[in-house]
Amino acid sequence: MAHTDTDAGTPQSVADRMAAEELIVDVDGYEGPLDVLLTLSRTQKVDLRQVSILQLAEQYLGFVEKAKELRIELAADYLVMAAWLAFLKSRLLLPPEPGEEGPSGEELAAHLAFQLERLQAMRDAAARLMARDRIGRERFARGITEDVTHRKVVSYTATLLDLMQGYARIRTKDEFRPYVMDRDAVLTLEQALDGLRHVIGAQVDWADLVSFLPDGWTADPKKRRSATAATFAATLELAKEGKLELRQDDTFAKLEIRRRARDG
Amino acid sequence: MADTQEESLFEAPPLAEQERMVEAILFASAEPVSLLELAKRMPHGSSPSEAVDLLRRRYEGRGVNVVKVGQSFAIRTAADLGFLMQRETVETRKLSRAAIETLAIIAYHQPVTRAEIEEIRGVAVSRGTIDQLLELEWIRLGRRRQTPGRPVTFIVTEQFLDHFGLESARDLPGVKELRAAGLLESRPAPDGTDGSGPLEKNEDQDELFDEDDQEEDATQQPEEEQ
Amino acid sequence: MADTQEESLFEAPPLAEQERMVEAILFASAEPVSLLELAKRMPHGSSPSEAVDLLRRRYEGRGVNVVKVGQSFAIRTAADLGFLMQRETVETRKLSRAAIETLAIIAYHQPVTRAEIEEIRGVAVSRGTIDQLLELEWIRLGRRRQTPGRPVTFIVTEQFLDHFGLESARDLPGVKELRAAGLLESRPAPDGTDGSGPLEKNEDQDELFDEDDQEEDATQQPEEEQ
Repeated sequence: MAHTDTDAGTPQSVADRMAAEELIVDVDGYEGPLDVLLTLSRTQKVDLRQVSILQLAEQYLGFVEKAKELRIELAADYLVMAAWLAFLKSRLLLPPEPGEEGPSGEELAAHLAFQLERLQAMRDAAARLMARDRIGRERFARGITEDVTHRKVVSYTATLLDLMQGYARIRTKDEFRPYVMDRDAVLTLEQALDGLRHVIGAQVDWADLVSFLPDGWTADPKKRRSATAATFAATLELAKEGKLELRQDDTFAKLEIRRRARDG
Repeated sequence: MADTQEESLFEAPPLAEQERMVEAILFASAEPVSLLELAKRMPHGSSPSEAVDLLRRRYEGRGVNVVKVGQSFAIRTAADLGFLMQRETVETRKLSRAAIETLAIIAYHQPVTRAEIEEIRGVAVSRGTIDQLLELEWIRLGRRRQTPGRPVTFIVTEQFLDHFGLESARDLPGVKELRAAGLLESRPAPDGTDGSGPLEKNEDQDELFDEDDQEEDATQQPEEEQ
Repeated sequence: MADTQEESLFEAPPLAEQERMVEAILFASAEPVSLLELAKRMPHGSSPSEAVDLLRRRYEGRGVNVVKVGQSFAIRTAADLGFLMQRETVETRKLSRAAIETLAIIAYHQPVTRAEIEEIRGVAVSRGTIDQLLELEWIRLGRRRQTPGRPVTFIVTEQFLDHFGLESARDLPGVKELRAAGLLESRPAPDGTDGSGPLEKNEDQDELFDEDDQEEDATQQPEEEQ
C-alpha cells in the first residue's frame, strides 16, 4: 500500500482507491474490462440491479488512471472501455442536446448493467454446476463393463423360382456352346460324291438326279435342299472326271444322269 | 423372413423378464444406453421404457441408482456414497475459469455462437478453451445460426448431462429463474454493436429446451441446413 | 459428511446401509473386491461379509448377480442374459448361382452323388458349395450308393421343403412344366425327351447368343469351371 496519494477532489472513497489498487496489482488476473467492472461493482455493496453505472464509470476511470501512474501497460481493450465509459459518463451527466442521434445515456447504462448482471449470473451458474455431484467424484459409473459384441449373421435366401431357373439353366447348358455352322442338315460334297460313286457304275439308263439323294435326306425340305445341291455338285465333279453324263431338256426341267460308256 | 417369423411366433417376454434384461444391459455399460438401443437388443415386442421405469423404482434409495440422461439411461452410484470410492478415475485436467464459464454459458444459452460467448464474457474466447471442452465431449457443434456468416453454434452433450447428473438442459440449476430474469437473452447493445436479434435466438433456445427436439437435434448434421 | 464418518468410527452404520455401500463399491470397481478391501473402505465396525451376503441374496434371480471370484466379489451379468451383450445384425444374401444350381440338381435328382452333380452341371462342384448347403440344412447325406467306392449321396431336407413351400421334392415342376412356364428354352433336352423340331432349334441358338445370356455367364465363378 505504498501509493496512497491521490488527486485532490477525487470523488473516490479510500476503500474504492484501495480496491482499485488491488485490481492493479493483479491486473493480469482479470479477464478483460468487463471482469474488472464486475469486480469494481462489488465495492458498491448493492444488488447488481441497483448498481450505479455512473459511479462504476468513475471507479473504472480511476483504475485506469492509477495504472498509468504506476506505469502499468494496460491492454488496448481496457483503454477502449475507459474511453467508452468517459463518453457514457458525459452522456449521463449532461442533458441531451436537442436533435441528438443515438441511444441515450440511460439506455447505454442499462445495457452495461444488464451485461454485468448476466456475467455474474453465468459465474454463479458455473459455480453451482461445478459443485454438483459429478461423475468420478461423487457418482461413479460401472467399473466392469461388458462390450457389446457385434455379430453379423448372414442369412442366405433363394426362392423356388431361383431354384427352377437354376435347374432350367443347367438343362439348357449343353446347347450353349460356341457358334459353329450346324452341319447335321448339310450333305457335304464329299458325302454326295461318295454315295454317287457307289451307285453310278450300275446306272446305264438316264435317271432323275433326285433319285440319287441318300436315304433320309428327302423328307425334310432343308435336308433335301442341301442333299440336292451336294449331289448336283457331285455329278458335275464326276462328269468332269468323265464318269457320267447329264442332260436337261429344258430350263427347270429335271436333270438326268447316267453312266458314261467307257468306249464313248 | 426368419425375423418376421420370430416376431409372429414368439411373444415378448414378461415385463419382469424385460426388467432383468434392462438391468443387465445398463449394468454392462459405462455409458448411458438409449431406449432405441435397448429396443434393438431386447427381444421383439419388448417395451424398454416400461421396463426401465420398473427398474428405476426398484433402485430408488439403493447404493446404485438408475438415472435418466437425455434420452438415455445409466446406472450410477448414489452420490452420498462417493466417499467410499477410490478416485481411480484420472482427474480431468483442471479446467480454467475461462473454460468453466464458457461451459456454463454454452449450457445455459445453447445454442450459442462464439461471438455470443465473447459478448457475455466481455473477452475473446481462446481456441484452446473451446477445444478443451470439445475434447471432454461436454460440448459439440449445434445447428448453424441462420444469420449472416452462418456462424456455428455450440450445445452441450449427453456426456455433459451425465457428468453433472442432469436429465436434460432444462434441469440446469436455476435455469428457470435466470430465464425469468431475462438473463439468458442476448439483448442487442443500444448502440448497435451487437448484431444478434433476441427474438430469433429465443426461438432457437425454446426448441432446444424441448425434450423431443433434443433428440432430433442430435441427429441433425450442421451442414444439412441450407 | 465428515461428521458421519467420524461417528462411524464408533458405531457401524446399519446393515442395510452397509449393503448399499457394498453395492456401490462392487458396481464401481474395475476388479472384483475382496472382503478385506471392503472392510478397509467401509466405516469401522462394518461387517462386509454380512453385507455381501444380503446383497447376494437381493440379486438372486436378477439381471445381474453378485458372484464370488476367488476370494473376491463382483457383480456380473446373469448367465442366461449373455445373449444381450451381442448385437446381431442379420444380413440377407442371395445364394450364389453355383449353390442354387447344385441345390436344384439335388432336389431334382436326389439321391445324387457329387460326381453326378458335376456331370449334370458340367463343372466341378466346390467343397464350399456343398458345405454351405449342408450348413443351411437344406441338404443332408442320403444313403451311400451301392456302386464301387460307395459314394455318399445328397438329398434335400424338411427345412428345404419348408423354405421353398413344397410338400415333397416330387412337387417340383418337371422339365415340361418348366418349359411351359417359359423357364426352359424350348430346345430339346439332351436326353431327347422332347420332340420339338430342328427348325425351332436354330432359332433357339440365336436366342442363346443374346446379351443376357452372355452376361449371366460372366457371373459364373471361375473356380467352378472345370
